[in-house]
Amino acid sequence: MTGIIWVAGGLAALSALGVVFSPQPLYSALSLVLSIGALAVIFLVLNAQFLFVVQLIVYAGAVMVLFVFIIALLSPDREERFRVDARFAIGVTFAVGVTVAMLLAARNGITFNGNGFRAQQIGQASDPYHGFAFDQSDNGLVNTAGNVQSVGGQLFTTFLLPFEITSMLLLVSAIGAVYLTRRRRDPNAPVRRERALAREPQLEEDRIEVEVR
Amino acid sequence: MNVPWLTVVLLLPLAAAALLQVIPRTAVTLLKALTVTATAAAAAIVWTLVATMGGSPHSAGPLSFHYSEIHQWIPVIGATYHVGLDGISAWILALNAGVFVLGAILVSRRSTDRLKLFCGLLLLTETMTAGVLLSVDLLLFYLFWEGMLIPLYFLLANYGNENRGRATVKFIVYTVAGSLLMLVSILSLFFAHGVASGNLSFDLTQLLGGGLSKQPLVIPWVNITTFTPEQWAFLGFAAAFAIKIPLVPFHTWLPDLYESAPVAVLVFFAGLVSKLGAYSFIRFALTLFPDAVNTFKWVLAALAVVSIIYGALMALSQRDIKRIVAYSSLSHLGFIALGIFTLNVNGINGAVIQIVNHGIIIAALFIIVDIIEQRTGTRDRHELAGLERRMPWLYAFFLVATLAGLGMPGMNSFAGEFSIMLGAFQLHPAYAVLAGLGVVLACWYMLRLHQGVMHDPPQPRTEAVGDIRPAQGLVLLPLVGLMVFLGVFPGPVGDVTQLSVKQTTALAHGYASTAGPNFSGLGPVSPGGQP
Amino acid sequence: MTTSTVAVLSGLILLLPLAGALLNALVGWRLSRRVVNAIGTGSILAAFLVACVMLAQVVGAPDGAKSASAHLWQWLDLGTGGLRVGVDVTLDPLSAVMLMVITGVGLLIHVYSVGYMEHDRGIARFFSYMNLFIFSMLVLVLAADLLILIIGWALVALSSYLLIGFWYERPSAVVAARKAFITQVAGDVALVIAAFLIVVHIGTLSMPGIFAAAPSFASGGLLITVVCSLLAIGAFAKSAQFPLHTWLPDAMEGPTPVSALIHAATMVTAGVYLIARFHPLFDRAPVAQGMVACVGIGTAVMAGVIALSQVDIKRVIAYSTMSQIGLMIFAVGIGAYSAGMFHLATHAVFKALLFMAAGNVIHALHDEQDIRLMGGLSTNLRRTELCFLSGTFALAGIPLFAGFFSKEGLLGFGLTNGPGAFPWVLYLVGVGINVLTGLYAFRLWATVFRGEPQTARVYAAREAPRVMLVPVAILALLSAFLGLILGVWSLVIHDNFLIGVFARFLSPVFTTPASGPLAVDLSTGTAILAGIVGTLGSLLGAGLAARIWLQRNPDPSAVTARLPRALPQLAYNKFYFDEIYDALLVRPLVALARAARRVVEPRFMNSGVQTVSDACSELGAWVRDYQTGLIRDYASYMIAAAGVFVVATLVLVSR
Amino acid sequence: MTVLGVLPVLAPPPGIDILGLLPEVILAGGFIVLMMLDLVTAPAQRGWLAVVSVVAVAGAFGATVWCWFDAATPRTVYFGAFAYDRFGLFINAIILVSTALVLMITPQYLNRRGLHYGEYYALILGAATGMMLLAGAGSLMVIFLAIELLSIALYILSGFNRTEPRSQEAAMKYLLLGGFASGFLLFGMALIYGETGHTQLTLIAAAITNGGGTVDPLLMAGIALLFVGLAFKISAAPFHTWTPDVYQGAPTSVTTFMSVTTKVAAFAALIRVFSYTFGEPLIYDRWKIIVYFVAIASMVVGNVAALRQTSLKRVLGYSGIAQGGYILIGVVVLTPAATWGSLYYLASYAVANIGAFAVITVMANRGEDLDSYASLRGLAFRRPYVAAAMGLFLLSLGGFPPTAGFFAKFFVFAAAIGAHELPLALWGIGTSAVSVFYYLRVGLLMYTRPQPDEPSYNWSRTSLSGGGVLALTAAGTLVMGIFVTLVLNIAVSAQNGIVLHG
Amino acid sequence: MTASANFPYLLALAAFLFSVGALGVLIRRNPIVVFMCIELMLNAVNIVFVSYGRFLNSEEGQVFAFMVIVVAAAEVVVGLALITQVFRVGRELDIDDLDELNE
Repeated sequence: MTGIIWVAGGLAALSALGVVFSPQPLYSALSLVLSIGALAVIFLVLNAQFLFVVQLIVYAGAVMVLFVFIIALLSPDREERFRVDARFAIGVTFAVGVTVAMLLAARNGITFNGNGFRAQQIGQASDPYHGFAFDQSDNGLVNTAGNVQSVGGQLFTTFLLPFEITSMLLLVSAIGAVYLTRRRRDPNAPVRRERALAREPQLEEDRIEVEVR
Repeated sequence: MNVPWLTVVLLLPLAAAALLQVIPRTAVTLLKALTVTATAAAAAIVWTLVATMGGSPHSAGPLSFHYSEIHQWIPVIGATYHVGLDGISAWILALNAGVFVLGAILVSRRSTDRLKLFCGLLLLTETMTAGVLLSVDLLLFYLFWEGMLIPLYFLLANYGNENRGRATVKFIVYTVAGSLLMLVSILSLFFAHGVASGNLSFDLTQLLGGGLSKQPLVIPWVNITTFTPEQWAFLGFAAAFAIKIPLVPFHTWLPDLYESAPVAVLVFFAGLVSKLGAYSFIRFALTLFPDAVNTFKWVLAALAVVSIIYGALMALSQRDIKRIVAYSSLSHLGFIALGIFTLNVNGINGAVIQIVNHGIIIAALFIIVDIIEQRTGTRDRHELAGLERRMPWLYAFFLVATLAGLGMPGMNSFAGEFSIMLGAFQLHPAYAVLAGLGVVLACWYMLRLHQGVMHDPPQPRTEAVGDIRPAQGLVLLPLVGLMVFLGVFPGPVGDVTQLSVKQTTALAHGYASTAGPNFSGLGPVSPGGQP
Repeated sequence: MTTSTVAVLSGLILLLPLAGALLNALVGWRLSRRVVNAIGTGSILAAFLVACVMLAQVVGAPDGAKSASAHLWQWLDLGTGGLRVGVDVTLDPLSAVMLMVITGVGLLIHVYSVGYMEHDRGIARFFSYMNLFIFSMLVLVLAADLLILIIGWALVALSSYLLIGFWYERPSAVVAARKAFITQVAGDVALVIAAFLIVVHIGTLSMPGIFAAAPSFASGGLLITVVCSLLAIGAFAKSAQFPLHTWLPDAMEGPTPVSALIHAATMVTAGVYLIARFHPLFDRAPVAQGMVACVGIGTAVMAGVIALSQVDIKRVIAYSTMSQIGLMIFAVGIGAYSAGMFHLATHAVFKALLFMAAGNVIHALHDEQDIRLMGGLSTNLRRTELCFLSGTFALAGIPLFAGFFSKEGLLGFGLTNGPGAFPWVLYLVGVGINVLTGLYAFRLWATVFRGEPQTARVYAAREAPRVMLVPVAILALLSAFLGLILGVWSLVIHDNFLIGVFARFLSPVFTTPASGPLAVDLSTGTAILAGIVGTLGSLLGAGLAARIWLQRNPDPSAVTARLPRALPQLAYNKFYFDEIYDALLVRPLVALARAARRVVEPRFMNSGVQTVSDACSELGAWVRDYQTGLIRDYASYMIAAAGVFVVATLVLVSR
Repeated sequence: MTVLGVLPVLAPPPGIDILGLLPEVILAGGFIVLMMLDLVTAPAQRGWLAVVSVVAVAGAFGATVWCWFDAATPRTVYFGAFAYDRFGLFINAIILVSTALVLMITPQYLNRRGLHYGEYYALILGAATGMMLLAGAGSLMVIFLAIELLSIALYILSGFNRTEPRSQEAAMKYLLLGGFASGFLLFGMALIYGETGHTQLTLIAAAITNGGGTVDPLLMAGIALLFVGLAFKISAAPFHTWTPDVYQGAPTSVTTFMSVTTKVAAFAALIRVFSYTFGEPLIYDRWKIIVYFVAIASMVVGNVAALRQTSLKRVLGYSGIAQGGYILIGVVVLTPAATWGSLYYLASYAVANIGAFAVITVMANRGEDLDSYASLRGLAFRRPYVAAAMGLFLLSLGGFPPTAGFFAKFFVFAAAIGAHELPLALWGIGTSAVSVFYYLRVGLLMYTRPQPDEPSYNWSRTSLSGGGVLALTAAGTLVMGIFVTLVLNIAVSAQNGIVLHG
Repeated sequence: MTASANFPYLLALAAFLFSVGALGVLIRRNPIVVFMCIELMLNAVNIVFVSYGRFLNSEEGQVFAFMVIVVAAAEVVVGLALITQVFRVGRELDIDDLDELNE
C-alpha cells in the first residue's frame, strides 16, 4: 500500500510540475490528466472507491475533455517562457514554504497514537450522527471495500442539503454557460461594438484628470 | 403647562424645512416668507423661554436645568433623548435663534435660483445647532454636533465664491477628525462609567462622577508612561472643540472658509457655529474631566492667548477686509477660550457673555463687509477709502460695530472681555497682560479697517456709491442696538448664567485640584458697590 | 443731599448731553443749522445749570455730609465669587469742581463752536461728538465704581478719537485720531489690570469700597506700588505724559474748539483727576508717588522746551498744555491734590481761552497755523489780542492772574511738603519751568500779534464774529480775575491767600489720615520765599521773551538759533519720540504680522494638515500603483498574504 | 419505510426540516420559474420578469418574517448543515430587501444598455439564494457550496454585457481570482475538518472547546486559510484587489447587487464561523492577530486608495473595502455588542451603498455608465433630488449623523472600545476622517457648476421605480440614523438568537 | 498502521500540489492553463479531505471531496465559456491583456 502511495504521489507531483511549466497548453492539459489519474489511484488506496470513480469519470473524463476541446477551439500559441520576477519568487517561496511547513506540522503536530490526535477522541466522545452511526474501528465502514453505497446514503441523508445546493449550482452554471456562449439573434439586443471602442478617448480623459487633480 | 417647548424649538425649523419642499421653487416670496416666519417663530419661543426662566431651576443636582425633557431613545446602550435648557445654554440658544432669523432675512436675491435649497438647509442647520445647545445626553449631543455638518456642508459647498470647495472640504475633514476623537472619548467614558456604576448611560448628569481611571496609561512593550485615561479622554474632547472654536494652531480652515462663504451663511456660521465649540467645552469638557482640565488649563489658556495675539497679528497683515474680520474673529474666540480655561466664575461667565456678544458683533461686521463689497465690488483695503461721505449711515453702524469689536468699554464686548480677563488674571496675571496686548492690537487693526474704508479721500471705486437701503439699515439696527444695550445693561445675561456657571465651576473644581492661585472667593463685597 | 437727589441730578446731567448727542446724530442731518446749534449748545447749557445746582447741593450740604453716592442700576452681577459692578455715581466736592469745569468751559466752547464751525457741513456730527464727549467726561467724573470710571475713561478717548478725525478726508487727521485712540487704549489696559489687582485683593471695584479697604494694602508694599503705577500709567496716557505723550500734538489735527475743550481744558486733565481721586491708594505708595512726580515735572520741562521750538500755533499751545499738566501731575504726585486740582481748574480756563483765541487767529487767516507767517495781527484783531494776552499772563503766572495762584501754590507746596530728602531740587526745576513758561507764552503772543505782518493775508484778517468773541472774552475775564476773587475771598475768611477757599472746599475729599496738609502753609517764611522766587522766575521768563521777540520783526526761532545746533534740532523734532516708537514698537509689530502671514501661516500652521493630507495622497498613489489590473499580480498578493498568515499563526502557536 | 427513506423530504427523518429553508426554497422556486418563463416571454415583455422576480423575493421575505417569529428558539436543520436562527434570518432580510431594490432599478438600466435578457433575473435570484444559504450555513460544506453558488452566478452577471470588453474582463478576473481564493478556502476547510473531525460548525466548536488547552498548528493554518477565502469574498485587503476592477467593469446594476449582498452574506458566514465557532480563547488569541491586521489594512487601503480615483464606481468599490474593514472590527472584538454592531453596520451599509450605486444606475445613459467624476459635475443643478439623495448616501457612508452610517460606525467602535481594543477604534477613526475627504469631493462635484467648455452630460430621467428606490434608501438611511431602535432591536435579537449548539 | 505513517507525506503531497498550482496561477499567462492550475489546487485539497476522512473513519471527507469535484466542474464550464467569449475575437490568449481596468 505504502509503495503505491509513494509511486502515485511522486507521479502526481511530477505531472503537476508539468502542468505548470510546460509551455504548450496541450501538454499542460495532458499532464493534468496524468496527475488526476495518479490522485485517483491514491483515492483508491485510501478506500475512497466512489471518489476514485468520480475522479476518473468526471475529472479526467468530462472536465479534461472540455479543456482539450477549448484548447483545440482557441488554438493558443506556445506560451513564451515565464520570467523570473517578483511573482515567481513569491510563488516559489510559498510553494517551498507551504510544503515544508505542512510536512513538519503534520509530523510534529499530529500523532495517531496517544492523546495528541484530538479529532479521534472527540469522534469517540460524541457521535454526531445518531441515525447513521459509523463503525469507529480502524477497519470500519470506510475501510470496507466498495463504499459507494455508504457515501450515497450519506449524500441523501446527512448531506442532503449540500447535495441539493449542488444541483442548483449546476443549473446556474449551465444557464451561465449557455448565456455566455450563445450567439444572439435577438432583434431587441443592440450590439454596440462601436460604443465599446468609442470608450477609449473617455479613458484617456480620465487619465488626464488623474494628473491634473 | 406640558408643552415640550424644547422639542418644539428643535422640530419647528425641521417642520418648516419639510413644508418648504411642497412649495414650488418659483414662489420665491413665499419661500422666503416661510423661512423667516419659521425662524422668527422659533426665536419668539426661545426668547420667551429665556425671558421667563428666572427663578430656581426645576431639577436640582450638580447641574440643574430650567427646562428639560427626557425620553428613552436607544435603551440597549442607555442613550436617551435628554434635552435641557440652563443658564449657559439659554443665552446662546437665544443667540442661535437670532442669528438664524438674520440669516433667513439675508438670503439674497442673487441666490434665487436655488433659494429653496438654501432655506431648507438653513432651517436644518438651526435644528442641529439648537440640538447641540440643548442636548444633555452625550450621544444625542454628538449626533447633533456631527449632523450639523451636513446642512453646513451643503450650504458652504453650494453658495459662496469660487474657492469654496477646497475651504469647505478642509473645514469638514478637519472638524470630523476632531469629532471622531471626541467620539472615542465619549465611548471610553461611557464604558468606564458603565463598568464603575453598572448601568449604561450617555447622560451627562449620570456621567459626571467620572469612572475613567486616573492611573497613568503605560504603553505596552515600549513602557512609556503617558497621560491618564481621563486625560486622554479630555484631550479627545479638547481636540474636537479646539478645532471648532478654533484655537491656534487648529484654525487654518477658518480664514479660507469665512472668505468664501456668503454672508447669509456667515451670520450664523461665524455668529454661532464656531461658538458651539466654546459652549461644549463649558458644558461637557469642564464638568466631565475636572482633573484633566485642571492639568491642562495652563496649556489651553496659553493656546487661547496665542490665538488672541496671532489672530490679531494676522488681521493686521491682511489686505482683504473680509479676511481681517475673519482673523479678528479668531482673536476674539481666543478670548472666549481663555475665559473658559480660567475655570473660575468670572472667566466662564465672561466667556458665556462674550459668546453672545461676539455672535452679534461678528454678524454685523460680516454684513457690513458684504454691503461694502456689493457696493464697491472690492474687498481690498487699498482700494477702499472715503466711504463716510457716501454712506453716512453705514459709517455709523460700522463705527459701533468696530468699537464693539475692539472691546470698547461701554460696548457689549467689554463686559465679556473684562470678566474674561479678570478670570485670566486670577488664573495667572501673565495671561491677562498678554490678552491686554491683544486688546491693543485689536484696537489697531479694527480702527485701521474702519478708517481705511471710511476715511481718507475717496478712491475711484468708492466715488459713486450710495448709502445703504432702509431695509439693510433695519437689519443692522437691532444688532447695533444690542451692542450698545448689552454694553450698558449686561446684567440680565449675568443674572441668567451665574447659577449654571457656578455649578459648572464647582464641578470643574470639585475634584482634586492641582496647583494655581486660589481666588475662589473674591472676598467681601463692599457695601459701597451695592444699593 | 440725599441719595435720590444725587441720582436724579446725575441722571439729568448725564442724559442731557447724551440726548443732545443722539438727537444730532440721528436727525441732525435733516435739521437746519440753527436747530442743530441750539440742540448742541442748549443741552450743554442745561447740563451747566444742573451742574450749578449740584455744586449748590454740595456747598449747601453740612460738613461731614458733603459726599453722597447713588446706585442707578446693577451693571453686572456674576454672583458670589464673581464680579459685581453697579452703575453708581458719587457727588462730592471733587466731582462738583470737575462738573463745573466740564460743563462751564464746555458750554463756552460749544457757543464758540457755533461760530467757528459756521461753514462746516458736518455741524450736526460735530455737535453730536462734542455732546458725547461732555457725556463721557461726566460719566468719568461721576463714576463711583472703578469699572464705570473705566467706561467713561474709554468713552472720552472715543470722543476724542472722533473729534480728532473729524475732518476725515485729511489723512493726517485720520492717523492722528488712531494714534490717540491706541495710546489711550494702552492706558486703558493698564487701568484694567490695576482694576484686576484691586478686585482680586479687595474684592470690589466700588470706589468707596476700595477707599475704605485701602488700609488693607501694606503701605509702600509691592502690590500697592504696582496698582498705583498702573493707575498712573493710565493717567499718563490720558494726560499725555511721558512716555505716552506723543499723541497730543498730533491731536491738533482736530478743529480748534476740540483742542480747546478736549486737549486743553478737560480730557487731558482727567489723569490728574484720577490720581487725585485715588489718593487714598497713592498715599500708601510713596514710590509710585515719587514716580508720578518725577514724570510730571520731567514732562513739564520737556514739553516746555519743545514748545519753545515749535512754529505751529496750536502745537505750541499743545506743548504748553502738556507742560502745565506735567505740573499738575507733579502736584498730585507730591500730595498737593488741592493745588493740582486748582491748577487744573484755572488751566482749563486760560488754556481754553488761548486755544479759542488762537482759533480766532486761524479763522481770520483762513486756516493758517504757522506763526512764522503771522505777526502784526494786533491791528486787525485787537479784541482777540487782549483776550489772548489775558490768557498768556495767566499761563505765565504773572501775579494776580489765575495761573499765578495755582502755580505758585503747588510749587510752594512742593518746597515745603515735597517728597524725598531734597524737595528743593524739584522746586528749582519748577522755577525753571516758570521761566520756560514765560518764554514760550510771550514768544507766541509776540510773534503772532506784534511786529510786522509776515504775509499779505494778515492785512486782510478780520476780527471774529461776536459768537466767537463773547466766550473768549468771558474766559479772559475769568483768567484775569478768578484767582484774584478766590484769593481775596480766602483773605477775607482769614485763610491761605493762594488757594485757601478751594482747598477748604475740597478738604472733605482729601482729608484722610495719611495725607498731610492740603495746601501750602503761607505762614512760614520758606513758603513766602518760595512764592517770591517762583514769581520772579515767571517774570524773568516773560521779560526775556519780551526782550527777544518784541522787536520789529519777531523771529520765532530767535532763541533756538543762538543755541548749539543739536539742541534746537532735538527740540524741534520733539526729541524724536515718534521715530523711536516707530522703530521700537510699530515696525517690529508690523514685521511680525507680516512674518505671520507670509511664513508662519503657510509654513507652520498649514503644514501639519498639509503633511497628513499629502501623506494620505501619496499612500493612495502607492496603493494605486499596485492595482495593476493584472490577475497574476493580484494572485501574488493573495498568496503572499496567505503565506504570511499561515506562518504567522504557526509561529504564534509555538509562542 | 424504504420509500420514505428514499424520499426523506416527505417524511423527514429527525434533522431534516424544510421549514427552516422556506425562504431559500421559495427563492430557488422563483429561480426555476423565471428560467422557464424566460423561454416564453417576448423580448419586449421582459419587464414582467422583473415583476415576477420581485414577487418571488417578496414571498421569500414574507417567509423570512414568518420564520423570524418561528425561530424564537434557534436550531439547526439538515443535520447541522443549516442554521435556522434569527441571525441568519436577519441577514436574509437584508439580502432580500437589497435584491428587491436592485431588481426595481434593473429593467430600465438593462434596457438602456441593451442587455435586457431573462437570464439576468434567474441569475440574480440564484445568487441571492446562494447568499441566503451562506448566511444560514451551518457547516463548512454548505458554506463552500453557497459561496460557489453565489460566485458562479455573479461571475456570469459580471460578464453579462457580452459585447463590452470591460465587462468581460471583469468577469474573467473575478472568475480566476475567485477560483484561486476558493482553493485557499477549501484547503482551510480541509484542515479544519481534519483536525476537528467535523464540518458542522456547532460540532467544530464543541470539538475545539473539548480539545483541551493545546492549539493544533494545522487547525490554525486551516483557520488562517479559511479566513483568506472569506476575506476574498468580503474584499478585505490585501485580498481586495479584484473589487474595484470588477465593480467598474460589471454592469452597474450587477455591481449594485454584489457590492452589497455578497459582502453581507460573506460577513454573516465570517461572523458565524469566526466569532461563534472559533471563539475559544486560545484559538481566538491567534486568529485575532490576522483579522486585526486585515481590518486595519482594509480601512487604510480602501480609504487611501479611494482618494486617488476618478471613477465613482471604483471609489465606491474602495469605500466598500474600507467599510469591510470597519465591520471586521466587529469580528475581531468578539463580544455580543460587536456582533449586533456588525449586523447594524451591514444593514446600514446595504441601504446606503445600494442607494449610491442606484444613483449611478439611474443616471446611466443609453450605451454608457456615467460614473466618471467628470460626468457628475453639476448634477445637482439638473437633478437636485438625485444629487441630494446621493449626498445623503455619501454622508452615511462617511459616518455622519443623523444617518445610518453614523450609528453603524458608532456601534462598532463602541464595541471595540468596550472590549479594550482602543487602537482598533483609533485606526477606524483616523481612516474615517480620511474617508470624509473623498466622499465630500464627490458631493462637491455634484454641486459645482460645470464650466462652459466642459462637455455636458445627458443624465437619464429618473423612472418611477428608480426614484422609488432612491426615496426608499434615502428614507431608510435617515430612519436608521434617528430611530435607531427600529433596526437595532432586531439586530440585537438576531445576535441573541444565533445557533450555538446543534 | 502503515497508512497512518503515510499521513504526513500525503499532506505534504497535497501542500506541494496546492502550492505548485498556485505558482502556476502566478506565472502562467494562458487563461486555460491558469484554470488547470486552479484545478490542480482543488485536487490537492481533495487529497487532504480523503486522507483525513480515511484516518478519521468518516465519510464526510469523501463527500466533501465529491462536492469539490462537482463545483470544479461547474466552475470549469462557466470559466471556459467565458474564456471562449472573451478570447473568441482574435485576441491573444493572454490574461495580461486583461488590464484595462486598473487605477
